This record gives sequence, C-alpha cells and structure tokens, in this order.
Amino acid sequence: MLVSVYRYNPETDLKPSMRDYQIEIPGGKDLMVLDVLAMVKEQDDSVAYRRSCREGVCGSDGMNINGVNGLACITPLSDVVKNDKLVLRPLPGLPVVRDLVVDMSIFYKQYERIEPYLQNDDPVPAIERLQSPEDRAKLDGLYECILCACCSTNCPSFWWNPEKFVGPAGLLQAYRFLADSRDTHTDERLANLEDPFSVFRCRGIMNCVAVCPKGLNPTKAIGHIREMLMERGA
Amino acid sequence: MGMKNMQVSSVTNFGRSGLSDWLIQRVSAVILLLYIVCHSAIILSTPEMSYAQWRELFAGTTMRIFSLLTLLALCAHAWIGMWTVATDYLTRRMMGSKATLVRLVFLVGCIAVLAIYFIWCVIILWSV
Amino acid sequence: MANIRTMTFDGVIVGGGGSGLRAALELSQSGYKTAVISKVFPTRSHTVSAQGGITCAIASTEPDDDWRWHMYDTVKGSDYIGDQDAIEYMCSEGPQAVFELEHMGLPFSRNEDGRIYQRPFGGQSREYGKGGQAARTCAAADRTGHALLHTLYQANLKNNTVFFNEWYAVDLVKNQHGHVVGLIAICIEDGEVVFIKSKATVLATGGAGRIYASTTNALINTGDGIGMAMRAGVPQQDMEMWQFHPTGIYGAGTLITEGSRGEGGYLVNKDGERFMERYAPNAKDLAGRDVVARSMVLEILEGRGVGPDADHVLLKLDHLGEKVLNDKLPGILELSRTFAHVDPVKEPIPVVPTCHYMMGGIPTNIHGQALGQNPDGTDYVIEGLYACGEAACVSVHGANRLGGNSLLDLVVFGRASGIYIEKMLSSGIEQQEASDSDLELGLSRLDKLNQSSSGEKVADLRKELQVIMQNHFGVFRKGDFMREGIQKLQAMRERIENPHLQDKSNAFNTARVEALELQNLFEVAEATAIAAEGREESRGAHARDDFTERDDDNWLCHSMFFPDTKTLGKRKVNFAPKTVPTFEPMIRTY
Amino acid sequence: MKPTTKNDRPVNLDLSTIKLPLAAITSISHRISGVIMFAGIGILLWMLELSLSSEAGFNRLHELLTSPLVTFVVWGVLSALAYHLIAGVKHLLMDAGIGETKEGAPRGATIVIIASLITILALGVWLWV
Repeated sequence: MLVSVYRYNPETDLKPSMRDYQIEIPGGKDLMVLDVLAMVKEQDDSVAYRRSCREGVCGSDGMNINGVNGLACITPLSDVVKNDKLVLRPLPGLPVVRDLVVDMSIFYKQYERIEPYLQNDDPVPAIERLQSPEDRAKLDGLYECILCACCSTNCPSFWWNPEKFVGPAGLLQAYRFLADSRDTHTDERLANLEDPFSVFRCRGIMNCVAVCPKGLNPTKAIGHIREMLMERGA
Repeated sequence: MGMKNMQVSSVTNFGRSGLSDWLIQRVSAVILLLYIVCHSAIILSTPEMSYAQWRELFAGTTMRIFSLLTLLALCAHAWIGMWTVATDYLTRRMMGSKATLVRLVFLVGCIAVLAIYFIWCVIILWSV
Repeated sequence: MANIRTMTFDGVIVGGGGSGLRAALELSQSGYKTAVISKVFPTRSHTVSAQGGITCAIASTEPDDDWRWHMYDTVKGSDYIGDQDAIEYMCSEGPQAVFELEHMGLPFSRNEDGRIYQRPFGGQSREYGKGGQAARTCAAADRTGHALLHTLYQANLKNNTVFFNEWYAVDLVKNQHGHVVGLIAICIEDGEVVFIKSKATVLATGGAGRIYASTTNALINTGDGIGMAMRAGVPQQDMEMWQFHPTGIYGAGTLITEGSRGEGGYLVNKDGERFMERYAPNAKDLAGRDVVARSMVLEILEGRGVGPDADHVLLKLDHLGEKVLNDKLPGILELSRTFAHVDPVKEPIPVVPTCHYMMGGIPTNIHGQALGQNPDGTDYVIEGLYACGEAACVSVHGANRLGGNSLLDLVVFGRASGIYIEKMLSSGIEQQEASDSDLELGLSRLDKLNQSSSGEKVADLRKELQVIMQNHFGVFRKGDFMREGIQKLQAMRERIENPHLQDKSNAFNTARVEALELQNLFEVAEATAIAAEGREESRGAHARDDFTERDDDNWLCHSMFFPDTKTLGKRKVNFAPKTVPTFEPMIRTY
Repeated sequence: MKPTTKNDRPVNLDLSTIKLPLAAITSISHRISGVIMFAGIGILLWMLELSLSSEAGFNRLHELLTSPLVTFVVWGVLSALAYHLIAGVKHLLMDAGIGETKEGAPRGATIVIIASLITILALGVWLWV
C-alpha cells in the first residue's frame, strides 16, 4: 500500500512536503492506521507523530486520514482506504511542529478559558456531594471528551478565529460544567460566553459531530448553552 | 492561567452581545421569510397583475409598515451577516497586519451600501 | 553548570498520570512552586485507560461496609506480602481521598439516593471473607480512569501547577552524598536539555507493561522512572510480580474491565462451560486476578480453548441485556466493536490473560520516600527522592493487586507524598547542590545516542526484548527456561546501550525518546527476570512449574533487586498495622 | 541552528485535501448566497423602483424580463435568495433542536439541496415561461 505522509522538519525544511512509503500490509487482519504508521516509522524513524493508549481513550493520535480527521489507533484501514492509498496529514488549522505533530497550545488555551473545573461555593460536606442519577445522566455525552481536537480542527469557525472562538471541544466542556448540578458558578460561566465570538461563532456546520471519535455532539451542547444564555437574558 | 477571564469583544460589533446579534439575526430572518412568502403568494395568485394592482398593494398602510419593518430587518440581518463574514476572513490571521484597515474599510463600505439601500427603499415606498 | 539551563522548583513531579497529578495538586494547593514533567500531555497518561473503578469502603452501595474488610481482602489478595501498615493507611484514608475527588468534580455514577455507585469486583468480601461478595468499587461508568485523570488535571489547572508537557525526564541527578537533587530533562518540542533542580523529586512514571509483547498498557508505559532510579543505584522491590489481567481482548491486548464480571459477566471455554466454578467455587469469576488468569491458561493448555488455535476463551455479557451494558459498560461495547469486531450485546468477547500491572517498583514508605537497604537489612531513606503510583512499591499490592486498588493506590499515595513533601518544605529543608560530574549520568547517555553511527534499530531491539519476556517470563514460569531468558537478556545489554539513532534532529524527535525508553524497558526487564528466577516459590501472580507451592518459611518477604550488582536480596514484609490486629498468613482460596 | 521560529510554522489548511461533509458544503453555500444577496438587494430594489415608478416603468420591467440576459441575472439573484432562505429555514429548525445529530446533519443537508434545486428550477420555469 502507498502511504503518503506529510513531512516537515523545521531544522531542515523550508516548506512541508508529502513523502511516500510503500508498506506491505499483512493479510488476515484489519490493521488500524496507527499500526501502519508504526510500520512507516520502522522504515524511517524520523517520522514524528504522537501516540499513547492505542485504544482511542487518550486522544494523542488525532490526524487527518485520507481527508478526514480521526484517531489513527481506532480507524481501521477498511474504513478509510480506497484505491490502496493512505494519505496522512496533521490536524488542519493548527501550526505544525513537525510532521504529524501540531502545536495544540491555542486549543488547550480555549479549554482553560472555560474554567474546566467544578466550582462550588457551598461548604464542603463530610461525604460526597449528592447527585441524583437523573442529574448525573445530564453529564453523559459531555464528560467523555478526550481532548483529541479532531472536532475543533475540523471546524471552519475555529480555523478562522482560534483565538476568539472557544471551539466545539471547549464548548462541550463548558456545557459539561454548566450542566453539572454540583456547580454553582452558572451565571459567571454564562457571562464569560455571551460575547459575539466565544459561543456565537458556531454556525451549526456540524463538522465537529461528523468526526468526533467518541460519538459526542458539541453542536447540541452549544445549542443548550445558547438556551441557557437566552434564559439568563430574559 | 492568564486567559482565564479573557473577555472577547469587538468595537465594530453594534449589538450588545453575541446573544442579541444572534437573536436579531433570527427574528429578522423570520420577518424576511414572512415578507417573501407573502409577496410570493400574492404574485403567484395574481398571474396577470396590472400596474394599478401592483401599486395598490404597496400603497396600503399595513403593507407600508410591513415593508418598512422588513427593510429594517433586512439591514440588521445583512449587517450582522457581513460583519461575521468580515471578522472570519478579513483577519490578521488571514492577511497579516493590514487586516484591521481592510476590515474597517470593508465594514464602512457595507454600512454605506446599507444606508443607500435604506434611504433608496424609503423613497421608493413613500413615493407610491 | 555544564552549559545547560538550570530551573529550580520546590517540588518536581515526573509523570502526569493520576499519582503525579494528585501529588502535584497537594503541593501547588499549599503554594509551593511545583512543576510536573510529563512526556505526554497529562490527560494522555495511562491512568486514562482505567475502566472499572476505584475500590474504597465509602459505604454507599452497602451502608455497613468497613475499610477493615477492604484491608483484609487486600492483604489476602497480595498473598500476604503486602505491607500491612501501608494497606491499612490506604484503606482507611481511601474514603477521604475519594470524597475529595468527588468534590473536585469527578462525575461518578450514582445510586438512587444520590451517593456514589459501587460495583462488585474480584477478591472483594464482607466480614473478613465470611460475608460473601462485596460491592466496593466506586465507578464512573466504565471510564473511571478517564474521569479521574481529567478531574485531577482540571484541579491542577485551577491551582496553577506549572506543567512541562512533552518533556522527557532522562536521568536523576544524585550528588556525592547520595541526595537526589533533581533531574536532567529534555524538551521534546525543541530538544533543549535542562537541569531541573528541586528539593523533592517525585517519580510518578507509572508502569512498564511494554516489556511484554502482549500488554494492556499504553505505548508510553516504558518504566522510565524505574530505569532512572536503577541507574541511580536505587534497588527495586518485587519486580517478579507482574499481573496478567484475565480479560485482554484476544489479538489486540486492549483491556476489558473486571467490572464486566462484576456486573454479572462470566468466562466460558469452548464447551460453553463456566469453568471458574471449578477453580473458585465461591467467588467464581470474581476470584483474585492471578487465580482467574491461571485458570484460563490451564483451560487453554488442557485443550478447552476457543478458536482455530484453541488459544483463548470467551467472556459472556449478552445475558446482561442491552440497557445494563449501555449504562454500566458503554466503553466496553465500543472497545469490543472496534478491536474484537464483536458486539457484546449479542456475542461473547474473545479474551486472553494479558500483561497489565507491575506490582513491584521503587520501594517506599507510606510517605512516598524512596528506600534503600543497609547491609544489615534495615531500610534507609534516599534523601530527596519520592515515588508513588505504579512506579512505587509501597507495597499495597504484594504479589497480586486487586481490581480497583490501583486507582486508590495512586490517589492515596500521590496525596500522601504531597502531604509529606509539603511538611518537609515547610520545616525548611535546604536545596542540596550538585556538581558538574553529578550531571554526567544523564548527559553522557544523551551524548552517546547523539554520536551513534552504527548499531541496531530501536524498533527491532524492542521487539526482540518483548518476545524474550513474553516467552520466558509469562503466566507460568520455570527455572531453566528463565535462566535461558536471562542469558538472552544479558546478551542484549550491550546492543541496547548502543542503538543507532539515525535521526539526530532536535525538533520533536520521537526516535530519540524511543531509544531512551528502550533502555528503561531493558532495565525493568532484567530486574524482572532476575527476581523471577530468584523467587523459588509460587505466590500470587508469580507461578512456577518447578516450585508450585507457596513457601512462607523462605519467601514470606519482598524480593529486592540491587541494580549495581544485579543480585537479588530480601526485605521484610510489614506485619504491624497501627490500629488493627495483624492479618496472619492463611491458605488463600476463593 | 533553527531556520524557522515558532511563528512561521506551517499550517495544514489546504482545503483541497480536506473532505468536507455535505452539511459543511450547504453551510458555506448559505454564506456565499448571503453575500450574493447583499449585492442582489440592489437589483431587486432597482426592479421595485422601476415597477412602482409609473405604468411605463412597470411595462418596461416586463419588457426587460424578456431579455435572456436580464432574466438570467434575475434568476440568479432569486436563486441565491431561494437557497439562502431554504438553508436559513434549516438553521431555524436546528435552533429548535431538530436534526442536530450525526445522522441528521447529512439528512438535513440533502433535503436543503433537493428543495433548493426544485425551487430554483421552478423559478426558472416561472421566469421564462
């Protein structure tokens, strides 16, 4: 199989380029893209990419696979490869540190901006804070985010305004804390999101939903945030 | 960290907030939609409309108010849309340091066009 | 100072997983200048993969639960070589540590009364083994590790911990007095090498499951802290004790939580027989992990395995119904569909025992202080060095860890290390100095790699090492076969210390990191091999064909591997808990 | 040592290499049609003025609309308007929480495209026939 990899080393290259590798794919098993990348690295150890858990829960190996963002470790070749060609490029829209490794600082900054931690001003109880199973269920589909950035780097609004638009991943977490019955800072959180960019740059394109490897729905969460903002405004 | 309480704002945004922009965009869209549906229905149900009928349609007070309201909705809708377009593409990120000036000129241009549209349309409607 | 930049902190934590983040949180909350060095962005650490939960007697699902019962289970689970003072500390402090996590926002699953949901796990009992199965594992669906790690990272953000993400710790810096004064680290992004000086250095680098060819561990689990400690002469405890998790997905090695059996799933052989009923008549599929894993291998060896090669068994979950599986085990559904191409709602999952957890590691006391051993067998504290989490051996897991105890271990002892270091810092300990020659250990290792012009490929060497470990030091072990393995390993040392690094660039050079990781893997592997060959008995996870019985007369003790001499010694187990009577060794049945 | 600095790192944003979902294409078309309408309003206003100015103007407009070029331009403007309107209705429905799912997004996009094509064709028929 032909594997075409986006290569860029700041020490030697002025510009990125695509380099092709011929990889013999063993039969009998549907390999994951990450397995193929490991084979490429055996051929050429200068190929840089991130990876860790290799089972889709750590979020390290988000990349653009044949034009679509996804996690290399849980994307089987059978899902993405047609015509025996695999094209691997870094996540779109973020500065490339080297090869498939992007600089995620702006993505993390947007995550930090929504104050991604529980804030509760009530006195701390001796045991846990109680939460009904129904209230806990509101966090399902939100807390599972692995911060892989597949969604935000597939979002045109985030491409154009990564400094101002929180992006789908950050907003999903913003809503995770807005929805938590244990958090008491709802009003402050909403006040920080009311400007024309942070939330409202979302145009409902739903590219985030299309690629989330965990099947989460940031667009819906953003809709809920808007509802809360409206209730607060009314 | 440093950006924790970073507020995002923009001087060229006329609305109070993203929320009001968003609401205005929706409300104006509904008004525009109603106006277009109304007129389409009238035009389609009157295949051989005469000049008199056409003029009559715009001369009524109700329609005049409706038209004016739609005009306002149109200007607001277009402004918010164009402002969004400008702040997406005419940015420092896309075109470097000259972006601010380009965007400003573009937005002033948009305002001028919308002002012309508004005045022109009022003249048209009131000359009926 | 040797031409490299020096940065100074009150405390430096190596590793951004659960234990490292918990230790860092304790320190940064109290206002000390704290840095976390992590080779990956913290939420990519292996804690994120933990599924089933955190075992702790918070008495929610069973209101009369008692931490002493948990302690009994843990001592028994350890096959009696867990230190009882440490187990006592973990089980009694546990509830507080878990409540703190909840207060930080961890999204635990809930019972109807609003308290934290607890599920049954293997090796859990009520009333000191006499009251039947307990339900003691606090869970956030089957994504507890993910929820825990993200919560801890968030809490650190809130408390302004300084993060050096994607920095790789190369070696400890130890001065002539034997004090650890910091470490040499390399910024992966631009290749800069830095001396990070600190009054307290905490190794929270996790496990090293990647010494085996088949493991549930992340690719980053290369025992970096263990390797660093061993090169600095720190002995390692109980390195022969490797847990093979009963349910790794066949072929892929990804983990299926014990919680799946806790919720009512069970193992079957090719005849569809629930074979655990024969091996553990009472606890059945919820016996200790070592017991279940061995039973599975026996089934396979006796020809009752499943598949064309009869080399695995099946985990049946479909009888639990779609709703339970969706509510309680959603992650398992995902993993099975992706990696086994099986839908557990309809079909059983092919599973096989897979290397999962390192019970051994850097010996520490309950404050996380790393320990060395005097010639007379007594302990001494290695000044400036701490360890917690999987890298440490406190030891609360002894010869076999109970499910859900690793997450508890890492929060309790991460927290304990932080508390103790905070105490030391506030009592005014001085920053110890290092001379240029003390930095040599790390710098020369880097230089050697950077100057390599011949040698073998890292990927090839790593594969070879993993195959040796898999074949010679697996679930069942045998003396002559292990000695053969040790010889093979010894023949590899020279080659592993001199691999060929083709790519010598500075920007995000993962080849360099992998070469350094390989050297750590090798140190761990060798310690494992020598300790495994040396312990002439079967206990917990360590099962020998040539010494099939537990030998309390000679081996009711920890093994100590001394890296300088590559020899094996012994260390006493602590049988003196402070508030409860000693749990005396008994025959271990489930 | 390093020829490049952090500030001039390349960015992978070559849109020809990125597969955009159907929903993204309807979304960007919505924006493009909006911008076209910004200019198109001028044409519509001019037509309105002409039609209301006098009987002669009204007839002149009818006459002009028999010219293929003018008809084509008007058809273009009305098509943009129709598309903008239909895609806008989808937005309003999404604001009400309808179709905000992974499956709903391509379905909604497909409906918008089909409905728009039909409307645009109908407009063409209406203008020419």
